Amino acid sequence: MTFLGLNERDTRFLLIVVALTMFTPFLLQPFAENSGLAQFNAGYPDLMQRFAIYGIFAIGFNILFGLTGYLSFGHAAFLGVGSYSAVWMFKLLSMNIIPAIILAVIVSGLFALLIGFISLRRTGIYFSILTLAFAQMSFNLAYSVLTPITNGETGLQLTLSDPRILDPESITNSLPSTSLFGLEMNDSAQWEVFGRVFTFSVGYYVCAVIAIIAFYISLRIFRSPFGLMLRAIKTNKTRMAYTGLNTRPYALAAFVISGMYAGLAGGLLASMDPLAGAERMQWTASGEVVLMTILGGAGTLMGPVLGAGFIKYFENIFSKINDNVLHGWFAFMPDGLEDALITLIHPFVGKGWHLTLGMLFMLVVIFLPGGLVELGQRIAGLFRRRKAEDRSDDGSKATTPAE
Amino acid sequence: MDAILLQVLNGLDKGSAYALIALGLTLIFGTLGVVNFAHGALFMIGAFCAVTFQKLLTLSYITIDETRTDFLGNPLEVKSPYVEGWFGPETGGAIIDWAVPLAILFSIPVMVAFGFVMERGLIKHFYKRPHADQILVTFGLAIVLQEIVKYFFGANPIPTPAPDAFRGSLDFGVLLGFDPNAIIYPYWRLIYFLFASFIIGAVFAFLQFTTFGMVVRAGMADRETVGLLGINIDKRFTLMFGLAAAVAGLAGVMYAPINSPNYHMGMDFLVLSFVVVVVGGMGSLPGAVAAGFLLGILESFASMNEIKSILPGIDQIIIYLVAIVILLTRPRGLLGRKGVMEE
Amino acid sequence: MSKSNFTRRGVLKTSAVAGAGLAMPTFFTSMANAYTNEPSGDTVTLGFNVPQSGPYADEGADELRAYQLAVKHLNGEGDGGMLNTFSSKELQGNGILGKKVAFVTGDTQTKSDAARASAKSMIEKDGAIMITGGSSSGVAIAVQGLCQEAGVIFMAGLTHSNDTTGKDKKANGFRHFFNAYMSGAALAPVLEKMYGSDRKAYHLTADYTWGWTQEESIKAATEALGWETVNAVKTPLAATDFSSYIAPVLNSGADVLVLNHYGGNMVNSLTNAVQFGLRDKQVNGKNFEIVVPLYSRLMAQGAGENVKGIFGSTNWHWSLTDEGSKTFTQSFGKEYGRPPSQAAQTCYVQTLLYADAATRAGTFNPCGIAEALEGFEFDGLGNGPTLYRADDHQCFKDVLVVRGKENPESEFDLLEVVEVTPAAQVTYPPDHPMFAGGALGDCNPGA
Amino acid sequence: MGILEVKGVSKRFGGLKALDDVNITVKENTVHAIIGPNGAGKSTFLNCLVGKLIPDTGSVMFEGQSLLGVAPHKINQMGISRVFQTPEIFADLTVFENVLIPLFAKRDGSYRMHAFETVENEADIIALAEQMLIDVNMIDKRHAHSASLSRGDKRRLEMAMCLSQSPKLLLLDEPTAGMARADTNNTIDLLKEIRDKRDITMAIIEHDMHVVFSLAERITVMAQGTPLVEDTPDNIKGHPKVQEAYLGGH
Repeated sequence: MTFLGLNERDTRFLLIVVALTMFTPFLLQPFAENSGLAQFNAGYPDLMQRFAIYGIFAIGFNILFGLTGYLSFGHAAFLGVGSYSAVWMFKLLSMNIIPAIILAVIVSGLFALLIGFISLRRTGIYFSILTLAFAQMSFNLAYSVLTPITNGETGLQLTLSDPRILDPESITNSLPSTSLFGLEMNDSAQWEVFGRVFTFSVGYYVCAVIAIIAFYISLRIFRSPFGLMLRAIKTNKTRMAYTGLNTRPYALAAFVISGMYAGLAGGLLASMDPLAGAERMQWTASGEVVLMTILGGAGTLMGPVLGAGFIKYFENIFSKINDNVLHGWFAFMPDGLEDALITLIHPFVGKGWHLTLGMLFMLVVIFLPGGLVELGQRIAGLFRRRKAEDRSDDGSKATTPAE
Repeated sequence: MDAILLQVLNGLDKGSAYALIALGLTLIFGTLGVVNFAHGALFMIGAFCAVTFQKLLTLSYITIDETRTDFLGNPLEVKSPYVEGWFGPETGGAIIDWAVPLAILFSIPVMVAFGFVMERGLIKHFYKRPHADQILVTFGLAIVLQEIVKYFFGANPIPTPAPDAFRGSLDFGVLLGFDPNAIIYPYWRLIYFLFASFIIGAVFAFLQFTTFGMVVRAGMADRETVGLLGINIDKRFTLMFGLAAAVAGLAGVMYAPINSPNYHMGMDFLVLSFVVVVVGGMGSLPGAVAAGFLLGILESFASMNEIKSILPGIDQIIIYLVAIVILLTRPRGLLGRKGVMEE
Repeated sequence: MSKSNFTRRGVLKTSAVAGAGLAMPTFFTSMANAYTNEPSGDTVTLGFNVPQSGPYADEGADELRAYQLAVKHLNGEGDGGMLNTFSSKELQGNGILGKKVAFVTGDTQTKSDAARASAKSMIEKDGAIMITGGSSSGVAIAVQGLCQEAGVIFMAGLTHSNDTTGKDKKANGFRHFFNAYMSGAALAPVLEKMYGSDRKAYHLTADYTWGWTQEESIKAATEALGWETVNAVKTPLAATDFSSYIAPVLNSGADVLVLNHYGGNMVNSLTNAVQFGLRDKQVNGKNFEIVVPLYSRLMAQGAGENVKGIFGSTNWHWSLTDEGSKTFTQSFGKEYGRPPSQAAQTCYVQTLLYADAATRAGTFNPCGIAEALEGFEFDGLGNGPTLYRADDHQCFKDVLVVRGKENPESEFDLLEVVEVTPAAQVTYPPDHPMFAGGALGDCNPGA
Repeated sequence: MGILEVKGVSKRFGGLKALDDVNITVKENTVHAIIGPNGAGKSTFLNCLVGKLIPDTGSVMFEGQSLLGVAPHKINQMGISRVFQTPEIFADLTVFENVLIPLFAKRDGSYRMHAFETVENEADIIALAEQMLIDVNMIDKRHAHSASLSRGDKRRLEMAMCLSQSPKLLLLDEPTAGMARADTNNTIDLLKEIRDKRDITMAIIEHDMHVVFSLAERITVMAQGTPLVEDTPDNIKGHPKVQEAYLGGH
């Protein structure tokens, strides 16, 4: 079975990814609404969209970092530029997300071409610092002197007085919402069954489809001769040069592609929620995508997506667990025990979510050198071994990497 | 002229903070080859050594003053430090006043021990891991340290003033024949500059003139060969890490009176210190120091009104702009060694 | 087409109309609510969105304390706090409209992106019907915009920029906190009295929108007194060391330094300025003075000794002696062992005002609540008689001019109130040029 | 007229004369070895050939084109492949991928970057890569992770990578350095096979006499940065100057 130029294994892999993405509204909503664990449900539109969008961002970053080994510390700049372009399209042209996303990808691609062309004159840490410097300059300027373009601290927002020349009927006394040919991004439907409420959001499915396409392209790049060349750059630049190849155009191509992925993610962020804030370009945001990729497993296909989901989950779910929620959970316990337990857990949740995240970073890197993907592999390996024990005739050794 | 001189002075001071932080970082990053994202946190912990020491000195017992009331209308609880009780208000007060300089003595063993534990417990296992893993683990550590400090000290800055004797500023301008108030400079910042120069000099001398320094420098160049000579290089690298932590910590202690310490001050300096180290050139101690002062002075110049009016926002980006220009004209920064972190 | 912008969980509605654009199978339920997150059970959920990480985390923590206290009082627990002094007597301590008040919390991280994500999760996941909180204007404006789009009410926390109820005002957003213009209007007369009308001012301004509006406001107010503005210099947000901005001040001919900084920026710039010995100097034959137009107790705590004798303005202070303030300070102090900050007071009051408006309107529909709040006059919440102006959703009330206390009695006793500037003196017409350029638009109930 | 002509090349480092008026001509389809004791200037010479160092004076011409200061990938495109002292392979990739890369790189000879278009003759390239591995006797290790290979296998792989591009000139920098005797002999056999089967010119920089005498057709002996003699292996063996250079030099 082959499909879209993929071999059998990759086809299966892609289909699994498609299935996971499509069923995300179910998978992320495992707990019943009235149970205490509902706090851990993540199946609401905004977070699902963020999973998909930051997944795209991380997939794109991985094309550069995972394949060529060039560690960019300024990728958030492209995300920010993409967001700003998209919001400007909403303000000036139309609330349709297609032109906004296209412009976001083009502008961030050009921006990446410029920065990549200069930064790729250096390798290693020198490259990283060059990209960091460009991104920080973008952030600092966007926050201050470029305020007429970026609206600085507040972030670029829609206003009632925007022209929106393609949809004049939208000029009313309330703000229009982003849409795809009339299908509004913040539309959603709910299905209540077994005490669980599943939300199917238009915005999420738009993000999901784009994420799958982005994933497919990344899969093709990984498997292509071009991808092979990129991996060759990572492992040995000297040999690469003595193979007759100039490494820079390859690295630059990878840089621009991953910059466009970032721009796509930025454009999508703005499409789901039409606001572009300068903080999206700060070094902490660039660092976040680096962490996502390493945490999930750099150079693997699925890792960065897992890493992105992991970090966004903690940011959005753990930060909301306050003492009140804790009391709700442990109310059944005797008072003394309840209070002791809450005192113990308190520093790690709510305002302490950073602490938990930091500790998990350390634990993952210490015990799972290959990132979260390695955890998946180990679990899969465990299952396979069991299966192999059950069926002694199954002699095939599982060596499929869980990319 | 006086305005330029003034900014040179400012730059030297800013630069000495940058240089001191970068010096510690380059010992770990440029020479041990560990991308240490927790270095800013070491600086922050140094500053909180001063805070902790100040808190220890001002540990107080409570007396009730019936004549006054607190915000709830209850009798006011008056706190008086034990130190003042033991040594009398005058001596005790002076000891508390000198908390920050005294905290230096307190911080050195704390920071060295901290460095040892960090290296033995964590970093040691990451020498041979990819840089990406080092980034993740040290970043995680930085967050954890920062959150621990936040848990105990809160997010608000905590004032740690310099001793009274060093408050106010020196009128340099008068010494040089300018108008009064043309070039003034706070005493504590002068002390910071002198202190930083002393520490930098001491670290250089230590690495240059002691056998320990020689072995470490040799080990940086070729770890295996030194290991073959039967020298226990691991132990020395641990010491080196302790040294780097102490340098970062001292930079933090002395910085506390300049700006009140808060839990995220490390992150504020982290990016900057990486830029300084890389602009200085990987693996070069003099490079890091030179870059620290250079960037400090240029940053000060960029904040002059005369320059800002021509190039608005230049002070926002000057450091990064200079970094880009230097890295493009000099492939390995100011004084970088070939082959360090270029892969 | 029935639309459900920002849906919520736990809603059991069977009278579903499938969206035509989506062509959904009939077992999907779509919202047939009158407005976003219409409460269906016996509780109503409020969303408290405050900074829990980053530099304003302590301020956020204090806001959260106030919210929790407000919820307690609304639900009839505790001593009832300012419910007893509030001029409107609608609230009975039985929740809001008979529904028990529940709440969710989130972390804004003082980033507009994160704040919006957090608010969205409260609206989409937890079914919050009102969002409140925040500690910076950027966040307030961003979240206010979101609430407008989502169709819920936003009760701003600490936000001081003119823009929040100026060019970025929204029909669903309400601000109790004062603003930069009011700071200027309140401070100027006091500054004139203390320092005379012949002064030369030098501004250092945080280089982002809040800083700019404050600089503009203070400049206008002081220049009207006859002060001259020698220079106004923008400082980068990320700056930690302000020495290179402060060093040239003395030689510029200025005799007053105005620090348009907040939070960590203010703590550092003030500390640096005092370090440089500016306050011991004489310029133009006068003592050199420093002014910090926007004060908060937490900042004063961070700057330590350096705030002594420095003038500024604040929204509220626990040492006020009116009934409302006294009751609130007592109630808060007994609960948490510390006096409330100005941010805490604003957040507490905003929650009460929301609850009261809902009660008076008899509905949770944001448009009903907005109508009830618009033009609402009240008293007994700590700032004297107050008006929620309909034109821009800004509260008009007395503004405090404060000074860093010379001999504090406790770690909380850092500011002393010098003057209570009456509301009339800080009121401006809705079309004042500093607030021009925006429109409230229509109230959005979301459905 | 040789394929590679080095004329009057000198190079100084500070006060040290590394190369002094070097003239060497490598003829087409010969195996030409350059030998000499440590410090004779062999490495400097090689670096001048591949554009890494620019000599102070003199010229280096390959098929009539100057190589001075030309970037490595351009030199490779002209038809010069290089085997390194420590095998430079793509250690993170499999053996088969290692051989694919140079083939993909060269393709029709244009060395263009291909990011998105499919490679037209992909099947041919794969077949060629397999043939290459058969030639160096490594086809059974095609799926192995190349970092895990023995030193000798790494050398074979590197050789296969170089040969797959059918270079006109193969530069070998101490190809047997650091190898066990058995690996050395294997490598010599492989090189002999290449010499006999292919139309290829080889220039070997080598320290090990055993390797040189079993392979080379011409030998240049270098000492103190300058060529002493150039002759056939048989004549070199008994040459007094060579004896002096090797024995007296140490």
